[in-house]
Amino acid sequence: MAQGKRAIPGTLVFDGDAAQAGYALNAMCYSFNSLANRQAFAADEEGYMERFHLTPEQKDAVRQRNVLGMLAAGGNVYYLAKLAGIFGLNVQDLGALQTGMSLEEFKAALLEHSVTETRVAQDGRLAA
Amino acid sequence: MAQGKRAIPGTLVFDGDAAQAGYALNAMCYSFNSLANRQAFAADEEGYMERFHLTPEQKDAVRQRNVLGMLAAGGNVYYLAKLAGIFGLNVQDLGALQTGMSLEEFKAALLEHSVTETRVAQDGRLAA
Amino acid sequence: MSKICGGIFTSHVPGIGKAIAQNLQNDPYWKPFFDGFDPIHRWLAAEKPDVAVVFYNDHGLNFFLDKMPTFAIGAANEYRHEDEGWGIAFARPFQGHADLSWHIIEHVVASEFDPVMCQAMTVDHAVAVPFELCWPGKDAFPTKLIPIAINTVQHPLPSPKRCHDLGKAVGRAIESWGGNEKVVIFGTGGLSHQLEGERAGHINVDYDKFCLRNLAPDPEALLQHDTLDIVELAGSQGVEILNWIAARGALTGSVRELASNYHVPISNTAAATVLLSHSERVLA
Amino acid sequence: MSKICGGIFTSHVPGIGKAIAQNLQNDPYWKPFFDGFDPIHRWLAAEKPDVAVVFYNDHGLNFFLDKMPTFAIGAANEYRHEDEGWGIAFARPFQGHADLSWHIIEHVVASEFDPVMCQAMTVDHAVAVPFELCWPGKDAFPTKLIPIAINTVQHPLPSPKRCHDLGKAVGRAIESWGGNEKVVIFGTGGLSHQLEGERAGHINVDYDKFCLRNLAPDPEALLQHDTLDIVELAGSQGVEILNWIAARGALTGSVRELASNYHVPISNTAAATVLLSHSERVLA
Ligand SMILES: [Fe+3]
Ligand SMILES: [Fe+3]
Repeated sequence: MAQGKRAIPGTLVFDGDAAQAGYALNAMCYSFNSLANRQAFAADEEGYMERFHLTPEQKDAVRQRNVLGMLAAGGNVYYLAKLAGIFGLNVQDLGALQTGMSLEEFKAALLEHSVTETRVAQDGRLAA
Repeated sequence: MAQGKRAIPGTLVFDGDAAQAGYALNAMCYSFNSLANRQAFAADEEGYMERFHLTPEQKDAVRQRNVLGMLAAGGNVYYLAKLAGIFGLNVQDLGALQTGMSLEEFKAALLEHSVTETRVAQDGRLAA
Repeated sequence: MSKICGGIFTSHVPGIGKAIAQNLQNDPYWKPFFDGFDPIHRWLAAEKPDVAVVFYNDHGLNFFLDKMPTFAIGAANEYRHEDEGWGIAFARPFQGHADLSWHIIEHVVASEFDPVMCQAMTVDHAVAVPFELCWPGKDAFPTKLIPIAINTVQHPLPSPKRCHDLGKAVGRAIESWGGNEKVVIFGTGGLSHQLEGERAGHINVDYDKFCLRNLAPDPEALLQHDTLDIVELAGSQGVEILNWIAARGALTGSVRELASNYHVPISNTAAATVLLSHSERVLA
Repeated sequence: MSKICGGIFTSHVPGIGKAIAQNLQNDPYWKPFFDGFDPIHRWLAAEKPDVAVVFYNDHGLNFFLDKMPTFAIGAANEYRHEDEGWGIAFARPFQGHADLSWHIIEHVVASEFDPVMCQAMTVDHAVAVPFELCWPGKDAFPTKLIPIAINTVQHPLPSPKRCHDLGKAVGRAIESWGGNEKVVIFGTGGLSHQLEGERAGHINVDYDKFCLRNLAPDPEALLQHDTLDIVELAGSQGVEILNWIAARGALTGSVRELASNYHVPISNTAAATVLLSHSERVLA
């Protein structure tokens, strides 16, 4: 375990420590690029997790659809997104689950940053 | 095709041009890390080559056990060595085939460089 | 010699692809983002670039943690998007330019970069969405692809300076290529967003505007933050700005901003689209 | 802090593995080569290194041309040799040291190298044969493995200088590791040999002796030739000397040659084995 790591609020940096801890979970999620594998998981979650040697913590987090638990067990969000897809959750659903907000609250929080700024130069190639 | 390439006598440098030309052949040979694939090739050479989309030149070279032909068609020796193994040829057999020598002549040519030079320092850790 | 005509920088959120598939370009939620591509469509129609060199990051389609590259350069004559786990694969293939890829690889290895060379690879939404945005419709893409993947997934990530230097080396490689291709550079991803953790939904408009303000005139301003600074500022996926930094590095001549569009939010992301023109630096 | 106790440099010809399997160590053909390991066995018994960092090249077991790394660093806690195409797999597994691997990765990425990070990988005869030579028998290897693969297969290869610099960065990383491990560095492959083409069987005793003479006192002498020079001088597989050059780079302190054995031919190869001791440089 590396020492003196920088802490970033509310953020788990996916570094070597996390990558080591999460390898089995991430390998399982990577397999979900294939439809056949997604179906196999849906048909037998426990057997599929066993096949990829998930740790007890990882299995529990998956069973409970506990995203923060998956992250704490070394899951990387780019791979977890494929698992979330099986559960019918998009990234906004994930955001709500992780922050303890309702989906509407989470969307409203994003809209608090709402801004649109557009610049277009005078240039012949851009003429409509 | 890159221009102004350096010529090295009797040597094909496995660069991007060769790698592009040889991809199918090398992919087939890479598959031979698996025993099942080696057996499938041995059982049906033509079908196996077709499955990997070998070019006509590559197929001919394989059919004729023509090592220089495989190299000219982009084969890389590290992958071809796995194919040679199926044919029961080791690297010395390959050397003889490519240089037009008999195996004994090829071995004799290597022995022309024969030398053994040994140095061992005076050091307590090396005492017998 | 080949010429670099400009740079296109854009977010690549998968949701954009879904909006395209559902024809939502004029939906009030999506319109402010898609409108940012109007000037780009006109510019592409006028410039007709032959090749797009695309700096992006793979999101777990072509690369896994058993072999995770820092930098990877495609060297194929065709690439495809494939199902990334949610059953969507864009139909149009991407034509490659393997000879130019190998020229770039030769050049960057000689410049002390250590890329992975990929003679066969799939590309994910980070390439496919920008191509769909730039060339909408069903026709074959008029522009060939050379994908260059940067690790923004598993730390340690390459530093912003290293990415910028890679971009510079790629730019010099393109300009030393003996063909007469016209090349456009892409940087995809960003701007600020964070998908995971208790800070999911993080957006930093100030940092994004800092990036957008400096991208054309002073890209080195973006190098003052290291990768973990950027994670803190822009979010753990906002660090995809590394792709923009690399792409900007490839524009080593005179650069002018032609268009810039910043719209928050799209999905969980501060979305942005920038078009820069590029010409050889004139020595005064 | 960790200490580097020395370097072991050796050919890794697959035929050596076969000779070991068949117990041919005292066969007249093989004895002059195997005898070169007597001093190494004694030195290892005295030094008992905890970890071996092995610079080697993969011969088409773990890497293929779809994703061909320039540099790849193993970050697993176990590695295995597997069938490379001729049905032989060495039985003994290699214990890894993932924490130290990640420390090295962090350090070299910060030093502007662009490695592939490999959390799962197989290692081929270029790792397995040297381990079998150094620790013969059936017992579990007493020393952990960190494999670092260098591309010597598909040009462009990294330059000798780049490999040497990588080695230096790895050496500094090891010496900055907070553990108290004793580390030995391996460079495997070479010396002159060429398996393919009309020049198959090429051997260059003069160049090999130049390398052996300069390895300890003046490794930078080996950097005067670029990779294609080395291919011409040492043969297309003789370029595996890049692994030696990288390994020598990791020995940044005081170096002394303890043993050197050069024997031609073994299979198609000019075989060599060198043992160097290493200690921190004393500032006079
Ligand atoms: Fe992304
Ligand atoms: Fe070798």
